[in-house]
Amino acid sequence: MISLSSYLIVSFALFLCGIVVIIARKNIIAMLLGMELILNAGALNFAAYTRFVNQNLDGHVMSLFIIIIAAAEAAVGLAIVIRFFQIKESIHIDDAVELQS
Amino acid sequence: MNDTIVSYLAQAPGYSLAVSKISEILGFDATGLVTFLVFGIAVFIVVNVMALVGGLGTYAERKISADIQMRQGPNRVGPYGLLQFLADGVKMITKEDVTPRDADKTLFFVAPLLALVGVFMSLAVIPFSSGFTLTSLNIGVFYLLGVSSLVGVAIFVGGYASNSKWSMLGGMRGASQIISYEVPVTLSILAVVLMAGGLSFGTITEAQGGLPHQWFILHNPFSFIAFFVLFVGALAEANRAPFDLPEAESELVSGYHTEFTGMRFAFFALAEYIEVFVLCGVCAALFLGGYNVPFGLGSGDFIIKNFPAVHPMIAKQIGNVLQLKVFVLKTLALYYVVIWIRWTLPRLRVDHLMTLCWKYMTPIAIFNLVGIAIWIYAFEGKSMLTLMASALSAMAGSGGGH
Amino acid sequence: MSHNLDVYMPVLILAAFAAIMFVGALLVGKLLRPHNPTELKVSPYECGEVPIGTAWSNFNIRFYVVALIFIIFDVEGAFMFPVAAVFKRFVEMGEGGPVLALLLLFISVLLEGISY
Amino acid sequence: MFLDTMFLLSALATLGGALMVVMSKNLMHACMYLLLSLFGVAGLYATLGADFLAATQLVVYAGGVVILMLFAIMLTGGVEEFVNKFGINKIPSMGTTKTYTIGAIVSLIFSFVILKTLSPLFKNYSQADLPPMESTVEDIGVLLVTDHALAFEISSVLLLGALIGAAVISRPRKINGGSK
Repeated sequence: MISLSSYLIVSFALFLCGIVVIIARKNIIAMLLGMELILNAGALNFAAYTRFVNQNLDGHVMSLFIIIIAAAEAAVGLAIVIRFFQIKESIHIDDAVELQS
Repeated sequence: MNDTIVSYLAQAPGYSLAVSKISEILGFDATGLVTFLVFGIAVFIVVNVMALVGGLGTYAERKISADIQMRQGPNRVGPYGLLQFLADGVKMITKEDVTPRDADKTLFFVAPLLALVGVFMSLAVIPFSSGFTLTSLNIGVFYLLGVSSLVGVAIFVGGYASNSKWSMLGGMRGASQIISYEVPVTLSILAVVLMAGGLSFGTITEAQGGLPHQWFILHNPFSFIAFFVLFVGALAEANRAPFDLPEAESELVSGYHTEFTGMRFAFFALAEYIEVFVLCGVCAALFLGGYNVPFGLGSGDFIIKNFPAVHPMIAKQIGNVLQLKVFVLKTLALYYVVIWIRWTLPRLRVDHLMTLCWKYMTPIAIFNLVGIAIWIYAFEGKSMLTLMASALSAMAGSGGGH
Repeated sequence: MSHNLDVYMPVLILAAFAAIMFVGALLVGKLLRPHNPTELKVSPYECGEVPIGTAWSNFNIRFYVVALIFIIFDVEGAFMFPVAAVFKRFVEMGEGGPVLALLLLFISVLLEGISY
Repeated sequence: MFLDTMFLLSALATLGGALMVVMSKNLMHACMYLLLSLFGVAGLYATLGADFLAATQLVVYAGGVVILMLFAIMLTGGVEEFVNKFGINKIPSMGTTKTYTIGAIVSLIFSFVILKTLSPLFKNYSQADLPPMESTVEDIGVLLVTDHALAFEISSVLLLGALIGAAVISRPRKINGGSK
């Protein structure tokens, strides 16, 4: 009953949720939450393909790297948000417009 | 690998028979159902014993502190006040459940639940004996690290949800303390994994032996230090004195659970006491030989060899019970030390706490890790005492030759 | 193969048990305990003083830096666990040297971070 | 049997958490739902036989990222000025109807595109002859020090860079040019 497609559907829905969060939210931290969802969807796909298509574990290693990159991204991203907040006293994305010069 | 209590029971001849009987009666394959039931019963037993241990922990704490301070301690309820924790429980459950006006209601509900779930989930991998382990996941230690970090989230959320300044400060401090002490703990556990060559508690315990010289604590000089790093880190993770800053009653009233009343507070306290037990158990399993019983008593070999009349299955059971006893004994000894430390040492200051963690314990832990890696590489995983013994025998041999 | 998955069953059962226990105790307690909140009782405890403002305010940035270092170490730990698990095997095969070098390189990079 | 149950529970947790991250008006609650969702993903990994990935997910996300998020929320929230009043129920910056509409449209487009291009994939592989699940920790460890050794080392450099970079960015700069 459970096949590759069920995992793909779950991962796809996760990805869509992440997209909606990133687009709909105007709060930088909330957008970072959405980013985490998207990265998770990607890592889940790697693991699912590893299980159902070929059983070598390179996919797992790839997922591991994705998780690590997500953690690093969250660390740096949140640091930027905090720095931004110290300067502008706001974490609204529209206030960050001037970052793109 | 991946031993569970079900796979242990399945070795018994009656198990598959019973399963097939039940399948016949119910008319479908009952393997899954029986597995579920066995797990359910085992979980029920473990949780109740743990709740009892938690309750007795509060009692022991008071009694030992009273002993250290030359007082009487609780002595009214039951013999020697043994039933004090039941009285406390009844008191807790009949207390009014106050939710502060400005609190975040949802998170106020979620926080103790998270703490409880995190601690209970960590119970799943505690190796009580070679047979009675709920599940010996092959990622055991790592899983434990992940699940126990839920408690940090719970403490933070608890502090946040109360919307009280004391709670917030306590929660903030508690979370940062737990996460910073998780670093030396992780590194020390990594050292153990290096020595054992596996992540599951089963592998780690089997890599040690029953007698103290086979334990990892005496494996080499670095692991001796690593044990103390792990123990101190565990103390800090469980918010025990001298690291109980998040709930320093002289500074922060009661820390993150200032605003929690009645059962919610009781669950926080229960989670804390069970966590202390879990961490002591982890220390015992990783460094003190876990459930290993000396002289082959644990696996039943000794009994089988010397008393052939005893059925091997029964001998195995006796061995298992002995293992259980040894494990619990080690854990409780550590538990006693924890309580003893609490009533002996004063509390640290918050900046000292962070300095201790980042400037001393983490470098020491990294140093240990490197040392153990080099040790294993140089001596091919032999322990210090084995090397000494072989050196001694070599010397004796050369001395005899002269 | 579902048999192999059974090892996760106790985890789920324990989590469910914790939730049931918590909710159950709260529900049972609801029947037993008094409930009469007053204005004073539900205000946050500040030693009898009337609280000023909310507690959800700015905090020291140092907490964040601690969390930051922690997460980096956590991730490195996650990376080193599988390597540590196979290290002994490599040593027994007589190929411990390169792995040890890799591990030491990894740890030295980590040490740079902490010394920073 | 149990595989199905576990998959359903995990998928439910994942998708429910993700949906609530989308819907929730409170950043703190959104973070908690994210935690639920990540736990669900860990469960999915477990059903896929990727036990080490599941544990890593727990350790890195439940322990690390979520706490980091919570800290960041606490550090940026609570200033009672214009838009950023977090923790209080009305948070203007959490998105308006307009942005949600745009998000919905974009997600619809995305789903059409992806379903169109990937629909053959959804049918193919069935769970006919899957090997039993094995412990992946050792194999991942071997892979990390053999095939992926370079990536292993580079990732440590990446993490070092992230650590130093983030520490520099978020360092309090009250004293100008202070060494530490």
